[in-house]
Amino acid sequence: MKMTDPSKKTPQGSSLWKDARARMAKNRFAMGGLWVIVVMFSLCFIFAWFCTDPNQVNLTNKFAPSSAEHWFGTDALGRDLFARILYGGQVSILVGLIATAVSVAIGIVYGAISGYAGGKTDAIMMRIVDTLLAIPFLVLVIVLQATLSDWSGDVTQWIVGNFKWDKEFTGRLTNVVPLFFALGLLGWLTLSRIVRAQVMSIKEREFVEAAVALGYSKGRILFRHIIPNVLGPTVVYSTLTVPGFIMYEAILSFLGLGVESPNSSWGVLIKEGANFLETEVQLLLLPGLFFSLTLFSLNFLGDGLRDALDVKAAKD
Amino acid sequence: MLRFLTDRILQGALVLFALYTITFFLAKAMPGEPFTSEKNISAETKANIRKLYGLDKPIWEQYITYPKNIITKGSFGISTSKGRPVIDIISQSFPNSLILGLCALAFAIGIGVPIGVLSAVRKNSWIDWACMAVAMVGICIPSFTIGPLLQIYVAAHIPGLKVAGWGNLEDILLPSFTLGLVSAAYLARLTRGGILEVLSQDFVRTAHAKGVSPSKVIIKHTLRGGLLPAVAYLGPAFAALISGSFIVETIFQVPGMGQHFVNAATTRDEFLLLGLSLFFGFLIVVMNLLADLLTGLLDPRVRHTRKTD
Amino acid sequence: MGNSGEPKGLDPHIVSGVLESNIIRSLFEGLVEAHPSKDGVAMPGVAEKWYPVDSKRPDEWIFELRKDARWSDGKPLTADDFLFSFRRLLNPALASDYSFMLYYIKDAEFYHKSQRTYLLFRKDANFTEDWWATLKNVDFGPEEKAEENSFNFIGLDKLSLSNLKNLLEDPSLFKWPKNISPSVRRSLIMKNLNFEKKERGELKKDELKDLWELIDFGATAPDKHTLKIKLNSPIPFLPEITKHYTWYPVPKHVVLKHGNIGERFTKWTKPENIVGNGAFVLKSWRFNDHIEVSRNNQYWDRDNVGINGIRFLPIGNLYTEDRMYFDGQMHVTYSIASELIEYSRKKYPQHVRSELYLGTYFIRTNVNNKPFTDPRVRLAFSYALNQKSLIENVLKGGQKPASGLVPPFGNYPASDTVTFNPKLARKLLADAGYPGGKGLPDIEFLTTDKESSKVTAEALQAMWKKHLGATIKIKQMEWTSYITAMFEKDYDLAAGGWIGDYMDPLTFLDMWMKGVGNNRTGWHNEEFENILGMAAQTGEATKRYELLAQAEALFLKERPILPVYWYTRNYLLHPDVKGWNPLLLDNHPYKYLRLQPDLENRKD
Amino acid sequence: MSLLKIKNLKTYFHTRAGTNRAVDDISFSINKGEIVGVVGESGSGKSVTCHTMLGLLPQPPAKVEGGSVTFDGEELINLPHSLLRQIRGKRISMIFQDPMSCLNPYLKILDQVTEPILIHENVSRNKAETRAIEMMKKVGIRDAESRAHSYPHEFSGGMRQRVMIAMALVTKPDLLLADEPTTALDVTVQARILKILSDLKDDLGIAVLFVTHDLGVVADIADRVVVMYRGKIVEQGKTRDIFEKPSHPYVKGLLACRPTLETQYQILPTVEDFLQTQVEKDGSIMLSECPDANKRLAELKSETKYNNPSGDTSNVLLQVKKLTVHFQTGGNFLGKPPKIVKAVDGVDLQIQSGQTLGLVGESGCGKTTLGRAILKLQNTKSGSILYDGNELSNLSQADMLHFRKRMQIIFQDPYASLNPRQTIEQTLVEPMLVHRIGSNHSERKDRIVSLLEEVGLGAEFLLRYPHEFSGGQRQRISVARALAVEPEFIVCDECVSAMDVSIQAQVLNLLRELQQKRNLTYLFISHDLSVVKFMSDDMMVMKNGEVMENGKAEDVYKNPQSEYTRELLEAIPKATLSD
Repeated sequence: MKMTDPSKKTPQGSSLWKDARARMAKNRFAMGGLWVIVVMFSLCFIFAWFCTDPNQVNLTNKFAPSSAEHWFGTDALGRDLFARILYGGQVSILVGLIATAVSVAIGIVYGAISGYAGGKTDAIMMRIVDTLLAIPFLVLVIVLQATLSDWSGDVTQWIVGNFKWDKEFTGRLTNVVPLFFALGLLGWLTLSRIVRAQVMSIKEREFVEAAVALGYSKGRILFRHIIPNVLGPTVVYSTLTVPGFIMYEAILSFLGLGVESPNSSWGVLIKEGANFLETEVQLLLLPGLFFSLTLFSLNFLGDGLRDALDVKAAKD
Repeated sequence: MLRFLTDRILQGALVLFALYTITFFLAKAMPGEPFTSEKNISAETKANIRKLYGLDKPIWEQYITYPKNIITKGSFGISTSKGRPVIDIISQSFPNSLILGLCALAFAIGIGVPIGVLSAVRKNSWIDWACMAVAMVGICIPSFTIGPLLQIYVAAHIPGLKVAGWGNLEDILLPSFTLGLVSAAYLARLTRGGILEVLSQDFVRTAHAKGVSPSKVIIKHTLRGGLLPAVAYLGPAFAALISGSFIVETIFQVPGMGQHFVNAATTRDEFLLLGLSLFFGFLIVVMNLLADLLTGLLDPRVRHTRKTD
Repeated sequence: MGNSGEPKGLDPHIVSGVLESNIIRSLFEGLVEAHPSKDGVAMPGVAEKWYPVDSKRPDEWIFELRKDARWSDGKPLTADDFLFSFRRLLNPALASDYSFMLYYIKDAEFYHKSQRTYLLFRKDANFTEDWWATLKNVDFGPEEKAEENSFNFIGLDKLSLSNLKNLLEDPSLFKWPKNISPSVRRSLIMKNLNFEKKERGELKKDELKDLWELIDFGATAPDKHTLKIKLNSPIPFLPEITKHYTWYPVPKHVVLKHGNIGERFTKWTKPENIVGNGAFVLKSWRFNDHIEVSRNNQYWDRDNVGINGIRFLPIGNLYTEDRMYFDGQMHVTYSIASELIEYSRKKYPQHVRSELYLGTYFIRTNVNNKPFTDPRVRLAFSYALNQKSLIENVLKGGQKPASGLVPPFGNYPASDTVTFNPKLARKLLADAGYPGGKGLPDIEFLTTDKESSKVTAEALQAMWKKHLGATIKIKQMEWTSYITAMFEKDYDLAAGGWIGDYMDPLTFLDMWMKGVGNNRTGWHNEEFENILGMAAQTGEATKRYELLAQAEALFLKERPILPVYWYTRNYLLHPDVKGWNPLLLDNHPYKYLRLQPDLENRKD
Repeated sequence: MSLLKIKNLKTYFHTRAGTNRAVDDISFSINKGEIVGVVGESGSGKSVTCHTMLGLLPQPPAKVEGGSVTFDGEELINLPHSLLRQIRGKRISMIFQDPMSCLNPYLKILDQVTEPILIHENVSRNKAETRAIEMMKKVGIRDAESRAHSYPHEFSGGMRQRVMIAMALVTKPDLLLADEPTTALDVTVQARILKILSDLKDDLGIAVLFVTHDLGVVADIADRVVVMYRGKIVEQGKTRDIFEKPSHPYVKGLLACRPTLETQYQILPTVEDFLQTQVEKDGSIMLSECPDANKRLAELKSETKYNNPSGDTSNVLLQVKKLTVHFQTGGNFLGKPPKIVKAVDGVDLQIQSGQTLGLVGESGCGKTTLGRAILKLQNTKSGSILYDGNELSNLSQADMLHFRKRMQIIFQDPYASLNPRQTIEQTLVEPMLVHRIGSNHSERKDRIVSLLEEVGLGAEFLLRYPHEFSGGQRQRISVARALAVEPEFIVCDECVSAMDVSIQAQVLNLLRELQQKRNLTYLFISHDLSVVKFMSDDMMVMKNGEVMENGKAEDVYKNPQSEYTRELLEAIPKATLSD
């Protein structure tokens, strides 16, 4: 007895992701954000290679106004600001995204486990978070700096030695690794709390019990059934953490973790630019513009993604 | 209640101890020592001064001594960089940070919550967009940029408003604003989310059916539930606020506690460091506890009891 | 008045920083005082008159103290207070950073380092000269290098009675210098042992007498108002040294009221207790907020004190400080942020001060690390520095290109060997085997975490790349890590600098001798040290300067450090403030300051 | 003259999926002091009608395309909200289906009941409160004074609904819109609520618009009935007429497909047996009567009771002895001392394979807990669960995994019990993967397709997500999921309770059919006696965790032993008035 439920008409062959894409496409802000980000990426990672050396010091031509060869003018050492912003973008975008990814990964898993296990486990895990929250971050960084900076040097040597990579590039890479380490350690704490709260409510839902009844393993239930359902809010929160990471990177760089001068990053540019407020505002404004533009777009994209993934919202 | 409290207090104690242990060994792991200086200090002097601070003892002994002194003498040691008891430093700087933090919190709530509510009520309108954009700005602009901007473009032009300094009431204005901005932004977002969640629930429709005016629906029926996520966030956030911020304090010349975290670290002032992080840890534990209690007050439903049928 | 940070304390014997000294100078007064406008000229302080006993060989000085010198609590200030202060500063238990400032006084060093063994032996008649000679260079003090808690680590001089007994049983517990025979070794132990037994064997730890009785201290007080100071060697510039706050007197009666002489953490410097002899007294102290001093009515020269008080603000953030100044919140800033110098020059021309300062910014080279083992490389790197361009384009503070190590002052013949000469630089580098920088390893340039030092480093980096083709990796570190790294010689190049403690070339030269804590380059040189030794023994000023200049020349020929520029102090000074004149040591005596009457109500 | 008059009302929803004519040109009216029942399945537009009157619909997507609603001579459509608010809660009140979610969990009961008075009349708070409490007493809330100060979650479902009613009536409105007020309640509670409503109608003289999907309910109280189907009114008239000689095939269907205690059918007739629908190009629908409806009905009736392998207790599949489950509830972290609830208290039961044990009881009686306990989804305190000779009660979750394959459960709410982020294919493949059924993907896929067809769905649904299905379809999917592991024993936990009668009939039939085909054994849990009777061979009545009565289903109905069972039977609304 084939059943045709006339009261509902079901859209043919649609799928979550298809819907999501469709809804995204309808969301003006999200699409706008997407485009800005695409542009940013292509600027920083492609266009950058074609513009002048960002570290070319020219002391006689410092604070030059924008001109044909220096679009954004030059900085305190007469280096091309535009080039520096683009190259800085490489670092900052990577830092922002990777650090976020790392902390999100840890945060979700940790928070999910804590929330799902509940009871004692939960209490212990959350108290651990409290503890980590209270650890003086700077101290951690100094220790890391002391221990990891030599390490990164060795690694660079090793890679260059064995794989014949470009020394410059490798150096930049290995320098940033301890940074991610530090940021990752820091970033996931608050997130895990949020995820935990989400999971707490999700795990009461019947489909979780159904999964138990079907004899699924705890891991499977956690990763296949619970976590996918908490992604939405998590996405939004994590977009909020990106700026924090990028700014931390700046502070860490000054402590010797992260980008090695003369190379730069948005955070560093902004931090340095802030000192020229009275005199050369553009040194703050221009990098600041790129920075916040990217984050805005990222944020709207995040929101869009959340709404797009939200099945309930999709219902009508 | 009692049982719950005792549990949490016990856990808190454990947290603090773990925190102490980690911080202690981290501090030891830092390169250099409290008396490292560019001045030319003789080995004798160093040896003597180490003895003075009990740093000549073997590590494990130091590890035991510190908490012992806290419990027995109530002493957190003497700061090697400031040459005065750690207790003094905290007790003299914390009140300032507390005031600053409270004002910052006031700003955060006063700005964040209304914005959040507004954009939730006007979801997907341009108002919503604008509010969230503002929030985003708050999150994007780091305090070491906001601070100077305020100094140059606000303080310098308004007579009676000092660029920096601490003492008169109006001096609190700028720093607390700077400090509160980020939290305000987060609050705005969280509130928005929370309110939207509640607005989608049936009892809101009931309220409308009763003929409750929209504004009243928000204030009386949705706000309470909508604030829950914000409250959860405020716990640790508040602890962070009142424990001071290095950047804000140095920019606005506030004699707060935040700068000591940094100075203690850079001068290898382990006693101050331990004292501070223990204190901060204590704050976090308490705040989380308060946040949980507050949640309980806001949400009368028992946290979760399995429905029998 | 901006003062950069919160002082560690106000005890002249414990603090060691510039910002503390700024406050202490207002609360205390030394034997002689700085002249408001002339460097190297002493004005009467607590002492009315001072003169060497023998002007040919100025190794003994008389200071005649004024009768009307009082402490701020009204008690008279006598020579005894000075003797007490000296003894306190030198007391090992006090562990003062700056005790070495008194080492010029006879026997001061032995006491401070409590070199028991030496003191026990030096009077010993049946101790023949040659033993004497061998022993003299042996340090029985604690060796940091030695393993934890070994006898060497504690130091023979510091061994307790019980330790000594054990040592007597088994002399091998202490690693003895080669050239000491078992018999000498035994007598060394015995003497120490007996001393411990006799002098303080049965006493309890806290009442242990220190070695004061053993020494005959250079400073004495023939009468209440005369101070006689015998030095180890002739020092024509002793008055200059006594300007330093370590030589200031502390009120014996107050200090002892709050604890005994060797106690570091006593309450005598607490605002409610502190008593000084300076032109001002402490009025209020809000932690990390401000310290305020006001007129001292007990001060002998009270009628000539021009201002009612000073408020010291611990402003760490340069930009904040400058903005506060522009906002009219203060009269004097501690300094100007380099980004703001030009701006200030434009907007507040008559406020900006850039004055030469007795200090040198230089770059240490680690002479144990390739490539800086080779003097030619060091010279090459030095010649490649375009000091002028750096100063004009980056620092903008009117600093002077350092043509030598010692900044020019007085009639000391400043060196002019350090110059910018890229050609020569390249040649030298080529000679050293690195033509055009080929073969140079990556060089690590250590610097601090300040923005300013970052910019400078980047500029230098660029210069070396341009002129020598060297790849420099800048390594920023937070202060203590940076110092530690230098101590452990974990660097190739390291930014550094030195501010003179007193008006004499020696303060820039003696730190490069072997084993001196501040050397940190691993460089040392017999000849250099001999010359300094000779200089130390000559009383005659010009002759002495020649020797020092000779030493400097030698040093620069080797060039273990690359002098970059001579410091200037850039700060903002309100025109209302009168009587504030450039001083190389920046130790402005506050009592000569005046304020326009119509601005009297505004405090510094 | 009629109090409320609805003429040609049209309310459409404009969504991405297209325009949904929720209410399509309907007209009816209510007179003072009259109870009108509006009957229809979910999606028939009955609730939308109510919401439209009070302007409670979210606009967009909803839009009133035409028609008028005049209340006491005043046009409500497009009435400015400020004015509308004066009517809402004052002259027209409304109560909703789910008292759980419709009361504000953050506010005290008293505040919520008092609120309408304070809004609409300027009386002192005290006055308002006393009136509120009076009204609460009226609707049968015992010691209202004290309970008024507690929060909704401290009330049972029935009590909540009473609070809702009190809240609605406290302002003495002229018209009460009751939107499925009893659907979520137990029969006995429902009976009481209905009583209260009809009483109140009499002494307050209010008119009631009673919206429900259950004909049976209105039979008792409504003066007139309006039957809606897909946004249209298919039939309206005096209640008696409707029940005795329904003219429209849909109504006939509705009456027929609802299992009653008297039902003889082995397979329930469905609406489709009576009603043909074809959707025209323009989206409008043609309804027409099946020519051979009566014939079909006859053959269903005549169908002989299929042979259950009953009687021989030799192959007892499940044997439960002295099973006890305790809960700690109310363990409030703000210090309320937790109290022990004996959810299941020493229950014995046994089921032969291939048979169905019906488990009846009201909410809170522990039937669901019992079901969960048997599947070890719930930790038991004591007692033994003997499944096919294996003792389960002391098994760890890990050991239990083997039995998970053989024992399955179908939950009440198919939407909640399906993972919204998984396609139907994923949902169905996963259990097979876990239990290593099917060697490769294609094989599993084939199985799924056949499964779907078995439960009456097509392969084209594989790539869709739960939210794209209707309630009935979802329940079929969860049935399919349960079957995916090829179990022999299934616990059906209220699995049709949330459904419209027509769909309920289909699902019940499906379950039966499957039982025969696969020789399944059911533990069929429900609060609806008639459904249980239809489904089960043996049945068992629970109350407060204890067994009141059990035996052959027929016997239990014929002559119930326990007082409680009798009470339950009483409470069941008669589907027909005649007998």
